Amino acid sequence: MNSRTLQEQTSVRLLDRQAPKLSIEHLSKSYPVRGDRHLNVLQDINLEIFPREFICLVGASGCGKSTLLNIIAGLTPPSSGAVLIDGRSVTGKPGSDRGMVFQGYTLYPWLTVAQNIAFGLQFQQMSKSAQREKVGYFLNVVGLEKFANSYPKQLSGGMKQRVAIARALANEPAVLLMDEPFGALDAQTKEQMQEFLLELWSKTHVTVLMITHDVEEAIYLSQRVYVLSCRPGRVQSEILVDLPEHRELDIKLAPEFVAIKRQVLQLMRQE
Amino acid sequence: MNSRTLQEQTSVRLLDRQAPKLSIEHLSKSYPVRGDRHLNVLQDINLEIFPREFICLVGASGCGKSTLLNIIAGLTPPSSGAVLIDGRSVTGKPGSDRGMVFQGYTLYPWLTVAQNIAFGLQFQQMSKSAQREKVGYFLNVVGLEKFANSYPKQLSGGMKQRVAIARALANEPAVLLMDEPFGALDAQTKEQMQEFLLELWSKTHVTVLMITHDVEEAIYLSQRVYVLSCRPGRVQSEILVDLPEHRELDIKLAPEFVAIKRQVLQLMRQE
Amino acid sequence: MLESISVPSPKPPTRQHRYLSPSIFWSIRQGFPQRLSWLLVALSLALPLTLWTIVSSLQLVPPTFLPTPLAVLSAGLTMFAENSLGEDVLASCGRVLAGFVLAAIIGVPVGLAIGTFYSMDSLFSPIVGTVRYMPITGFVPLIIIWVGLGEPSKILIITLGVVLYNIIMVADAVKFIPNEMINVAYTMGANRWDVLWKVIVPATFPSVLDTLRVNISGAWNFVVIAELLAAQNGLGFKIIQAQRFLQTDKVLFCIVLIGTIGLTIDYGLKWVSRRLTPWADQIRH
Amino acid sequence: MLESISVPSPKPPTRQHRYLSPSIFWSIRQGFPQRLSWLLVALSLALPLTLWTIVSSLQLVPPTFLPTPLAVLSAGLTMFAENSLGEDVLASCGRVLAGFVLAAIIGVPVGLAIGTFYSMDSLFSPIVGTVRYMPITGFVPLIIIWVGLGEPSKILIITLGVVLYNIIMVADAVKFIPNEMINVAYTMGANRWDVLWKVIVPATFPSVLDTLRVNISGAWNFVVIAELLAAQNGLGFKIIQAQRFLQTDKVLFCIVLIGTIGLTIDYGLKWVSRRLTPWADQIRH
Amino acid sequence: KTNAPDNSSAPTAASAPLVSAAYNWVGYSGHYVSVKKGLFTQEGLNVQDLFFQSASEEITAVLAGKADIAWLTSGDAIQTIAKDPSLKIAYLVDYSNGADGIIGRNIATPKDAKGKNAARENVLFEKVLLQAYLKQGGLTEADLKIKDMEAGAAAAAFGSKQVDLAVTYEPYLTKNAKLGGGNIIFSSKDTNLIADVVVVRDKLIKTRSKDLQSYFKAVDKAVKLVMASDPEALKISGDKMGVTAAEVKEQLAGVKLFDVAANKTIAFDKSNPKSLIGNLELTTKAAEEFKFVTQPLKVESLYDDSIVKSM
Ligand SMILES: Nc1ncnc2c1ncn2[C@@H]1O[C@H](COP(=O)(O)OP(=O)(O)OP(=O)(O)O)[C@@H](O)[C@H]1O
Ligand SMILES: Nc1ncnc2c1ncn2[C@@H]1O[C@H](COP(=O)(O)OP(=O)(O)OP(=O)(O)O)[C@@H](O)[C@H]1O
Ligand SMILES: O=C([O-])O
Ligand SMILES: [Mg+2]
Ligand SMILES: [Mg+2]
Repeated sequence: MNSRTLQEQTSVRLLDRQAPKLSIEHLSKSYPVRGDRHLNVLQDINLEIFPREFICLVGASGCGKSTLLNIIAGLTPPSSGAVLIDGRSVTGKPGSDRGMVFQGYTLYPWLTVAQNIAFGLQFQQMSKSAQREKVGYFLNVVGLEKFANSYPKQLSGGMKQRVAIARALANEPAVLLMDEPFGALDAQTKEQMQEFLLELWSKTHVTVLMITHDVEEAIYLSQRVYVLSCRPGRVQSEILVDLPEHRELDIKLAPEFVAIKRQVLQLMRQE
Repeated sequence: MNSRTLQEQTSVRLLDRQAPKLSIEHLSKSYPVRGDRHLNVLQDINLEIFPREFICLVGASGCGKSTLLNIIAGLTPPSSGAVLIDGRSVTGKPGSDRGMVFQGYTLYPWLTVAQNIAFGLQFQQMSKSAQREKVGYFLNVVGLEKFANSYPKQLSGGMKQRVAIARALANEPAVLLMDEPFGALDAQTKEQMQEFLLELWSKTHVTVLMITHDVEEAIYLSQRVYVLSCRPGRVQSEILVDLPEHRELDIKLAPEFVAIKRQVLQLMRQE
Repeated sequence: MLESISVPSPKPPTRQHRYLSPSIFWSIRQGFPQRLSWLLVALSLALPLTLWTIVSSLQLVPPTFLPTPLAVLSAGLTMFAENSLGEDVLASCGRVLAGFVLAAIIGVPVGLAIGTFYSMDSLFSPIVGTVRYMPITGFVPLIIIWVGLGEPSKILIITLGVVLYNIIMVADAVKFIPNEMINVAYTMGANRWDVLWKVIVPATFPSVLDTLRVNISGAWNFVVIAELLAAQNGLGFKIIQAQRFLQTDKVLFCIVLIGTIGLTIDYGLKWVSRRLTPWADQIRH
Repeated sequence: MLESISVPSPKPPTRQHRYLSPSIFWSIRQGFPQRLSWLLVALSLALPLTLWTIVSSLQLVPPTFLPTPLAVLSAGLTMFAENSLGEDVLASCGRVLAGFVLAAIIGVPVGLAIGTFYSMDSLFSPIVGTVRYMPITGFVPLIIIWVGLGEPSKILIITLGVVLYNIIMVADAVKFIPNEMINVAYTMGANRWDVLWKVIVPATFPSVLDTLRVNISGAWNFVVIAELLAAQNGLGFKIIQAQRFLQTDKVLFCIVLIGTIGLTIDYGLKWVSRRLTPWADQIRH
Repeated sequence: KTNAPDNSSAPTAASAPLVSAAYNWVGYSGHYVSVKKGLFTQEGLNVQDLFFQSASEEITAVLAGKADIAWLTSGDAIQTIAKDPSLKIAYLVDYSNGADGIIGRNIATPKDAKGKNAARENVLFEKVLLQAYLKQGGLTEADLKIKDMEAGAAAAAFGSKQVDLAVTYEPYLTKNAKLGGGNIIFSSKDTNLIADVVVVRDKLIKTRSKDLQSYFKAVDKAVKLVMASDPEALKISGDKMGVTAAEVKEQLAGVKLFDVAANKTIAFDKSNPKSLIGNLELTTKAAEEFKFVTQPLKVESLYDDSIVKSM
């Protein structure tokens, strides 16, 4: 069985003797609603992500996934609990260590595609030519060389999201947080981006936490999948993806893969 | 072989002796770009959709799918060509016969969820109580009864898109145009929405043209899939989905289904 | 479609990360302690008052030109007690209200029309753009001839002074409505009239409230010009009158009184705006 | 999670559909023929001129108050030829420019600070909100004492008259920046200073240009008050002078001249704004 | 109604009110008191009071036909009549008697003014005053560096030592002379350089002479009360101008008021060196000289003394 309780999981990891890259401790979030009532969006979330792990988070719409990612990024203050990077609390403190790709389009309309991708680079001491090179590389990665000098308003929805992904990647965060980054992509681009992301991840030190509603994508990309339950959002279960680290696209047809997929879908339907 | 040229397809349809609900004739669209050059986004698009058909349109990101849908809806004027509904030209003339669900979120922030869903109803001579009933029904359909009186800013991304879908459906268009409507939904809600859409479609007279990047979704839902090629956007091929009209979710695992899927993916990779 | 992808060699793990250091005072759109806010508000009002007290007490400026706050206050109390300043306040408030309401009733619809329809833009913009620059004082003789010397002429001056700003600012606000919001309405059978009423009007509503808040101070500026016209009372009247006899204390009291009324209106309108648009992003607190 | 779904019985196929009837004149954000636009612009300027000609020619109003356009024009030509009106135009333009540039240099940064930081809002808003309502004429004696009678005092009056509007309108514009734009910057290592310069400044740039366009007309309104102060030339000076001599033709010529200058500024700034923000949604044409 | 019926004053008082305009100047106390004490009503007149803050709005109102009777300086009156010759000066209200003047710093004789910075408003009565002063030293305005500004601003400019000479009036005169470290170097005391008058429509003089007689009868009563420092009259005047009764009394020291009798004996008596005619001749000449009027004016066409003479 691949599904375990958090208790078990933690003990397994302790044996690994590795310190988590990102850990979330007793995190809760509630929003005030009309009257004096509160909407509990997240309740006592605990999770740990280890260096170089690729983790996916799945859960029904509106169960608090984006809220959780925003809190991890330090953009939304939690009602209680803490977010730690390398053991250091970064609760409510955003930084370049946690890069983020947002659910909506968040390109700067006054910058061209190339300038958008270079946005984060200006905060590092990086020469103009190094910036240009990096931007060129990532333009190539997302297949938008021809649109380097276009403004966002001239792009399609999917193209915008590709630029947003390139922008986050170019900034080399320690943890990459992604909120349904491929939601707006066509099947083909999506698969290419998935492959690219896997390749990038396997060659670099980046740790990834990604929200997706595509279970297949979650399994294909990650080592572990967290399933969030709804109202209030809690970590319902955790699935270990026991697949070889190096994966090809056709692994999606493998029986192990399908078995894990069935299991995740079952868990999601349980509640 | 399910793939045919447009020529063949037309002749088959002519045998059906049925007039198309929606037809697009020699449609082209180009945008002016810097200098005197033009970006040809769509070139000589011809397609016909027959009453009660469910058609999906797939294609790479940025190949002009949204542009095509906007032209069909009458919102963007084509550079040349015509859009006909029941043989009548509606080029550049939007109307309630072609309902549309946009790619981005387009809820009215000043209206509650219930009021957003009721938006189109006020333009029909419909009593308040009939409106309330209809809104209640569609709130139920998209699972947002509890949020009837919430404002859009209080909803998650997926929830917003569900409201947008409910709003378009409640308005009972003759042709429903959808631009990646389930792109932001979680797997489970997405499947439920797919099932619901199929059920709704089979029981009503609505004709559907839907853009999706999920090939599985396209096949599951539609009778025909159009594949758009890129730069400029043309109808590259058309795939007839030879599956029973009444479909269950598990059809996605059937060998016929997988065969069609493989075929579509192949066609998309061809270019 | 995508180019073949090759991944760069692993980056050196030396990448220096930058964090946003928490700050209460310099926070942007994050919570701000209500107490600190009140403190700063108090400071902001106390500082100029203190400065005034010092400059006037040390007589760095002759008292004829800058009396002490105390002198101003006592002059004000005398005016209330003996010169029925209350009536002046009411009279000016009435004129400002009437002139401003008229400027809103005319300015908001015309502004919406200009912002919405290109034809109305072509038709009205040149004249609005031209007249806006013309000093109102130049029209006073024509106003006297056509409207006379009663209340209507005073109200008209205030209206004329404000209405063009209302128009141009409301028209600008319409530009910020995303096209999709309008398009959605068309696909649900709305005609242009519906779009105007059901989309453009509610979408610009917060901006219109903002515009009115900005421009009501203009109405108060024009009340002084308006009350040059055969007025028997009003705060502007009192200011000009006191200026004539070098009663700087009275002038300053009336000015401070207008400022106080303004501050009340400002905070009142901000509150009303928050109340009327619960759906808008509440950026603060 | 979703409720069990039951589909309603098929609707009667009688659903009446509504279409958007095409319209050129009433089009919203669709193309508008350039020719029709010029026609409407011409109409908009010709209509008031015709009305003026009729009313003045028929002497419905005594010529002392409303001379004919021809009389005004000839008075204007005389002023140019004999009273060196050209110098007045230059003098006033210089004052307006100086005063307005100063008001922009102060107003835009302060407005951005107020819109961005809640602390600055608490600190500045009360005083800006109060002073904005105060009639500038009340401060004239203090300005004479402190700044004197030269050009600086005139420029100061113009600046004071406009700067508070700049501040409040720029501060309002900052509110419209979506939170996500700011948040993205944080996650890429930007600090608040970076956010201010790399996000808030460029994001508000079009609104700032709009604000300056709206408020430059205010600067022209205040030039009349400014030139009450020991001016020897200027269009405002000429207006006041002509008013004292009851030379309505000269007054009207100066006013129309200011309006024309204004119209030029307006269209010029719109053009500049389109040029400087190619990335913004071009809503028309 | 006390008057006998007269052909020339056909309209009854009740049917056609007289619209009478004034602004805030202590010399016009007679107007304020007549209105407030109901003296006009006692004379059977229906007088509608228009109160302005400055002469320019009042002049506009008169020219626009919104006022029948207007209290103005003689300079303003001349300019107004030049625009509308159907207006006539019918009554002398006051001479400035020290209330207007020139303050100067380090200026002992008029000759010392040469080349100095001077502030004055570009209105006739101030120019006449300055002209009279400079003439003593053989100078004209052209010998000074003139800054054109309103009287209050001119005083402030002198008070803050930005000009060496300023033409202004009370209370600015005394206060700013001290502030600016100078003194009053010239004043209207014992001159007829600055006069205030009542302007009436010609048609009114012809058709409603009886009403006008009643009007000036009321004014006469009020002026006498003011001259006698009647506390109630001083209070009324103070309320109108926003000052105390005591301040009114102080200001009155700077003007010489005229009742009907003085109008008969001094104002319209050409032979009197202090007559209004003398003032009008001086002012008219200045108006032409300074191009305040475009066409030459005949002094005789400016006034109509028939009403006061008939009383
Ligand atoms: N206003 C515009 N000016 C110039 N080019 C434009 C404009 N709008 C769209 N385009 C171009 O048209 C092409 C098609 O855009 P469209 O939005 O239709 O793509 P799409 O197929 O819907 O893509 P996606 O799946 O990513 O949403 C893109 O290449 C885009 O760059
Ligand atoms: N500002 C707010 N005020 C009140 N409730 C809010 C607010 N923002 C979010 N919520 C609520 O929090 C819940 C979680 O929202 P969130 O955006 O995190 O969901 P999600 O899991 O990302 O959904 P999706 O998959 O649809 O994007 C939703 O029920 C939403 O209604
Ligand atoms: O009004 C006068 O100053 O005389
Ligand atoms: Mg989300
Ligand atoms: Mg699209």
